[in-house]
Amino acid sequence: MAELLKEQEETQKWGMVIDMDICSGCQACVTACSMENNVPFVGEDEMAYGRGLQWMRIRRYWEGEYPEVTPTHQPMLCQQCGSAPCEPVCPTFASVHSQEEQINVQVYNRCIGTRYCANNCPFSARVFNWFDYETPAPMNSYLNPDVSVRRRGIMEKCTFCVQRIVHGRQQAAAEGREVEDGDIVPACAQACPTDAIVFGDLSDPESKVSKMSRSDRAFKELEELGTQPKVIYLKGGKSYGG
Amino acid sequence: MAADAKSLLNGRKTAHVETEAEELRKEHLMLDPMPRDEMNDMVMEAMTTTTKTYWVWVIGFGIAVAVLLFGAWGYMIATGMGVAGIRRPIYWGIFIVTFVFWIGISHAGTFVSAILRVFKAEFRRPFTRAAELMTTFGLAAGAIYPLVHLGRVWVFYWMIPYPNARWLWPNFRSALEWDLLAITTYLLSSTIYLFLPLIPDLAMARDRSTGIRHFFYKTFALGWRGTEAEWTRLRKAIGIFAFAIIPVMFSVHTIVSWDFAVGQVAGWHSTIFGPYFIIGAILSGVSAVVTILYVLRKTLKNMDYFIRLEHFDGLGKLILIFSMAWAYFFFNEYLLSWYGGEAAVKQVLTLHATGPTAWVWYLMLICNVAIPWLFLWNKKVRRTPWLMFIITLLVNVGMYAERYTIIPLTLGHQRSPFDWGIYNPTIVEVSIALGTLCLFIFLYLLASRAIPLVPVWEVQEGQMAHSIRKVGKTEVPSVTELE
Amino acid sequence: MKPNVPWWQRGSIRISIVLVLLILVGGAGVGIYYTQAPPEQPIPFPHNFHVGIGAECMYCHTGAATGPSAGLPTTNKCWGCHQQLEPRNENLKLVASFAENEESIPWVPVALQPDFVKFNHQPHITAGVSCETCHGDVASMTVAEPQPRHNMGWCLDCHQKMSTPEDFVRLSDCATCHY
Amino acid sequence: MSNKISRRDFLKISGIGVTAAAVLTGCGPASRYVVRQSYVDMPEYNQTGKSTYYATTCQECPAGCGLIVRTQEGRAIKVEGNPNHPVNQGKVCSRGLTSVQGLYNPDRIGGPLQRTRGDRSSQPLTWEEAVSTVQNGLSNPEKTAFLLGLMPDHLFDLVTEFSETTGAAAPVRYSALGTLEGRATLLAASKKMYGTDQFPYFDLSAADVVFNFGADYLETWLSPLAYSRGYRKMRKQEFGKRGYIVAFGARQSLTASNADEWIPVTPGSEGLVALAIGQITARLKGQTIPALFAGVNLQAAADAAGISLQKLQQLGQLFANAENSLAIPGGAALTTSVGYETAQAVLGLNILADNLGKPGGVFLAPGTTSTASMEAVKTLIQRCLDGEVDTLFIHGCNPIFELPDKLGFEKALEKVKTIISFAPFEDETALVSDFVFPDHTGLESFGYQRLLAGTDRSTYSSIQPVVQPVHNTKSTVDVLLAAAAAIPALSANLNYTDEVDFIQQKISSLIQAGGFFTASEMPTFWSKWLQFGGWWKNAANFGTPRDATKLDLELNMNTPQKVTEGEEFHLVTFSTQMGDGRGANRPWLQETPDPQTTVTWNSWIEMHPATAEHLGIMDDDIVEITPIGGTNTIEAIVYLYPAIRPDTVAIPFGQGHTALGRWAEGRGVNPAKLWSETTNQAGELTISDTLVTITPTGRRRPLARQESRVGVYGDGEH
Repeated sequence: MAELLKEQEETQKWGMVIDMDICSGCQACVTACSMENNVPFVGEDEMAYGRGLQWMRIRRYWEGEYPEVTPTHQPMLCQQCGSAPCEPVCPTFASVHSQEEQINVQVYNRCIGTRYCANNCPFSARVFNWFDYETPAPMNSYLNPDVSVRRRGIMEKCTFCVQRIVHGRQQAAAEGREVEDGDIVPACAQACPTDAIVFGDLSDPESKVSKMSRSDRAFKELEELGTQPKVIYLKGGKSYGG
Repeated sequence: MAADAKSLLNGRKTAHVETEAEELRKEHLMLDPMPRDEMNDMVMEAMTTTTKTYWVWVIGFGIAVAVLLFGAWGYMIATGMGVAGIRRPIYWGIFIVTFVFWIGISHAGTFVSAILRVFKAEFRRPFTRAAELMTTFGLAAGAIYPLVHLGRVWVFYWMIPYPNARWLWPNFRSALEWDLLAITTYLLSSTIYLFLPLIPDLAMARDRSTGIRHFFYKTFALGWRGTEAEWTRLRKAIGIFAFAIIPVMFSVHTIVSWDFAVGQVAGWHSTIFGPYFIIGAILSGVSAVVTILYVLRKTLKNMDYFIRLEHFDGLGKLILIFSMAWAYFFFNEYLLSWYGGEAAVKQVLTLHATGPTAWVWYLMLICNVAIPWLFLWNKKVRRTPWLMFIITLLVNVGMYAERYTIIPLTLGHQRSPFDWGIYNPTIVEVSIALGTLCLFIFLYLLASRAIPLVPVWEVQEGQMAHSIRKVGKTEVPSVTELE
Repeated sequence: MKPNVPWWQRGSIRISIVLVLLILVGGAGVGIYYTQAPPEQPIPFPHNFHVGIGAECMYCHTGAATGPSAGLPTTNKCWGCHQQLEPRNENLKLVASFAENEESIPWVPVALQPDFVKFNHQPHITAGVSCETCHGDVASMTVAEPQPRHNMGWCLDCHQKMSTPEDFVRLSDCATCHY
Repeated sequence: MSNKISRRDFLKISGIGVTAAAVLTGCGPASRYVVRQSYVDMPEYNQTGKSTYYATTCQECPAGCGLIVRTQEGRAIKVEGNPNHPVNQGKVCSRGLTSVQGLYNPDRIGGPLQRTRGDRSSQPLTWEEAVSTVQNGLSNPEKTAFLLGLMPDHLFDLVTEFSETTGAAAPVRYSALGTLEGRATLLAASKKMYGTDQFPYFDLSAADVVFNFGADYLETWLSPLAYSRGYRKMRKQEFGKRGYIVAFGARQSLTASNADEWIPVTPGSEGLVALAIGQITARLKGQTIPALFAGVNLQAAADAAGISLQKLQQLGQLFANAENSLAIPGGAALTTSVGYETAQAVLGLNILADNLGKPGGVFLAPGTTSTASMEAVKTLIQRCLDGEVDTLFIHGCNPIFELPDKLGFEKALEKVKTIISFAPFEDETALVSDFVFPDHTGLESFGYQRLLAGTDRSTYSSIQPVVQPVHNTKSTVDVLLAAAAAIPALSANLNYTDEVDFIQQKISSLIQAGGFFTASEMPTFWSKWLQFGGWWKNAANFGTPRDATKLDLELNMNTPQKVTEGEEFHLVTFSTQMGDGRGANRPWLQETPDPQTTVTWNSWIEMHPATAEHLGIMDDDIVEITPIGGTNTIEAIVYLYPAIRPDTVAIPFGQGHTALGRWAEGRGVNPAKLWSETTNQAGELTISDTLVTITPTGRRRPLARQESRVGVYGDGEH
């Protein structure tokens, strides 16, 4: 067991730290993610039926009773689990672990749409293309050419902006250097007005995420399930500090 | 000849029951032998009599299959899965519910036939064929769903392991992959198991038919002549298959349960799911056998000779036993969750009984437990076919509700309450589900006029072995061990 | 009274079946041929001639060494040389007319990957893969011809042969090409 | 200027570039057959398949954040923040991110139109005809009027120059966003208390205790990204110091929910609370109580606010004992009849806390401002009614949507002979105009934004096109200049060849003004100006406010209006990501959930669950809302919101469009229909004084919310 854990320690790579103490819940990350990743909008009726395709959601719960009531905002996205429940259940390896990046990859063109992975995700982080969603011309002009546009019947989810990871690595290789901390920033972290989202290499003990993940406020969502999430939350709210 | 058989039956009905032997004969098919030719003719007559009403039903169900199943499915393929009511977080809806339901139904056919055959339960003889057909057609109806529920059904073949230029294989760790393999195995073996005992009957039909029927029977009878060597081989083959198919059957439904049990979903992730699903499948399957026997008895000619109250009685007892077993497992599910103490599981199970859709849960318990327990103790109920028909239909409604509780209702209340949802099946989904029911009935309708629904040779074999002997002043039934 | 021949033995039926099969097989064959045939270009550009007089690939397809897309030559790139030449034939006159009207030449790209494959020229050129490895012997083509069997197995095959097992982890990673 | 021409040509060429490959194909085999086009002449800074980045300024709200727009093959792909820009430092909000959906919106107007007022028919015009129409209007300057939005500033500068030259009335600037923020009131109060016309900048980053009276600084207020940065710094101060925020307001906004404490006070009582806190603070500090705070009765203030005296004392202690205390006035607290006094009281608290010009205190954002108050709008309406306006030019503002119905703007327009709208979309105002001469959207145009409430240094943020115009639109500045050029009296004074020339002349003084870059001559300066996304000073040059009043003024602070409990309600209108309503046609803004309620694609009315129970209203019921003393009613869907005073209801602003395209129309309600038209002493609409009654209609419509009602609230339904 210890060996197993050690191995997992060694194999982790990309990670994200979300400081819920300074996350204001403003939803800029949600919009940024959607605009970066060609996430289609689905309209009011589909949103009302729980079919929004946001890869990232801010989970908002209320705490306390009036007048001490206050919401908690928790950005929820694919946790890029080290031992992901979505991966073994996919019959075609469309949901598969990237050995290089140590993230969960969704290979759109291999997906046949069993939706098993989505059932099995305890974070409800996966979304399904129920239809072919239209982006009426000329609005399709802004679609990001680095990200595949998904057609109907395909699962999708947060990729940690893998297109930026690949691009960042190729850029570094072309310049003949290693990828440095801060080279690669996913769209959500880039937009976050309070810099609550930090992305980086967990295998590098000196990286910003590694340092932050060692905070005593750090916790992982549903850690008891043993999925080894790569998204680390820093406990926030009024209980902390002061 | 046909007229004779009929008059014979009518005569039996009106005949005054005088002796104990008469009573035994009336009760037990095995003790009520009939000349071979007459019996053959009765079966042939049942098979070849087609009324106008029959054709109306066939055409009606054919159209229903085309529209409800393939029409709706085609519409869904062209538009997208969104026309079904599934949503985040309930990604599996009544497609999978109905899939599990059909696989369950298909279970009992084999169970009734193979287990009873292995244990030499003599009362099985007249209805093994009907049960086996139910297995095959139930599987055919069920096996459509793994395709129907795919988002991109046009690439379903990626699940099949075949060497390709992409260096890609399917994921053998996935329960869905096991499903694919298990179901195809089961479909193949149950079809063979259906076919083997059919051969002598097909040969019988071949000898009594002309035209296209003759060609059809000739082809499928594989040149059966009824020599002793053929009989020996056939008995051996059936014997092997009857034994072999039982583990296949158990494993298939265990594997279907693994679709859920290997998942991380609270309320699914349970070691009890394997046997729980098997018991549930047998309960629903045996009930379905009774339902079908009732319908056959009502609609098919000469069937009240073959299918008697003793069969309803016997199957009724089985249903009662399995209803109790099911209730035990149901209770166990709660016991385990209580023992395991996982909050999420507890929450899901509580919400089943108290949530906005609690009526499904109560429907399940009433149909699966309350009704069989209240009624099936009573011999009179068990021997009243129309009551049995209603009760068994209700049991299957209850079993459908069970699967509905396990799949969409469990998925709707997982670990993230922010995302909880309620699932509303849409007309397209319901249409496809009804479509497979129509397909099942349609196939059965066709089969009822194409193959002998009663394994004539088995009945005759049984009747040869049974006799009524006079011991002192009483008459007792006796069985000679065959072979 | 018709002779009692089963329907499957009738000549007309048999001939129809054969015909249907022929049409299916032939149609498939023609379809495959058309996907592999080079598309019609606005100017039947003679690659063989240009390579023959010593033009480097990257003179016209400038992006290959620095970016994902090699790019197709702009009108002014052609015209840069050709304005010094007499438009001897129809093709050269076409070039001249495009240049005079300041129109882009609607080249039809031939070596295209599907949308879900993110191919990047730059690392391949850096790794020393020659253009011919993938694009065929351009020196013997007039218009560019599509190369057969450019599928995933082909990519992986080459990645495996050209890399160490450690590098192959990255080079066979789904996320390297699909996102 | 040659520079400019080559730049435009480039944009034209690159626009021809590769047609959208990803667009046509989806994740399927079809992409093999996408036809790509090559360039005629590829610019050397461009390459097929590689992105080019342009710096520009966000035109979605007046905050003026710097953007870097990623373009590829002539298409704007993604909006990112400009890391060097002093306002947002690389960050960007939902509204900015969706500006490409405005650029490529299919409902944009394709070219100049002549239209019939009130219906949707229109005839296309040429730009020559359009310019001559504008020229007719400009040739009679006394009879013209300009109604402009809060951005862009260069257009405002040009029109101001025009009015100064000709003696025409000064342009009126209006935006509902300004009203919701309480801009005019804040400015007037700042002038009164700090003696200057500048926006105060509240330095959250080093504050210990912040008392926020209604400012939604994390959502839309003044410069949300700059304040978000301040909020972050405040939470992450040295030695683990985290700061303590107290938010006052009847409704808990996103900003208030990120505070450490939310004090639900009656709308309109914020000023009294501020005065009371001032009095307690002064007393605790052992000072003589200044006249400003002396008059207030603590018990009366607590009663009016609906909080306990004990709580008030606690808050006073908190404010008094902190090292760096800061008080911020804004939003709903200022849009009441006592808003002006409230703002003075809160700004006075800062004087009392002695934080002016100190870290964690109040500074003055560089640059003077030009926000018009509602009084100017009222004057404009009166001019129209008096027949003094022949030609009304409307740009960047949608008054029919943004102004209260009671003001009668629509009626006044009937007296105007020619209404010319420059809206790029067919909005409500364009529908009642005679001409629409569509301007470029923000990502296609040149310009600058000068007034930035969120910077610490003098900044001119440059706007430049990142793609060539998608439609046959024309910059309004160019139209005006072209029209002016044909009028001899004007052309002599407005001697600019075109928009770029105008901008260059305006910014030429910056070349030697100590910015972080300089240049020897304009072309170089211009290229850097475009490259860096503007010009700003090397170092912070905050102004320090001074105590202009010595806190010796006395305020006549009325107590807030009384409502009959359970029958009448205060109506709070709050701003959302829709901003002043122009965001409603961005599908991703519609689909991005509201942070507090997770509702999408609609508007709602927030109501305390206890109130709803009292009225017999369930979640998702449709209710009719009637203003007291008014006849306009609107219908909205109820959201049971636990964080609002039971005597208050709240409606978001921005939805309820009757025009503006397929995603905006017929969606939600516009609370401006209910607003009262009265103004406070600073000339601000007193929208938060609106009182309403609620009547259930018996109908329901589930809101498209992301949350699960069962999961979050334990309701019986989802």
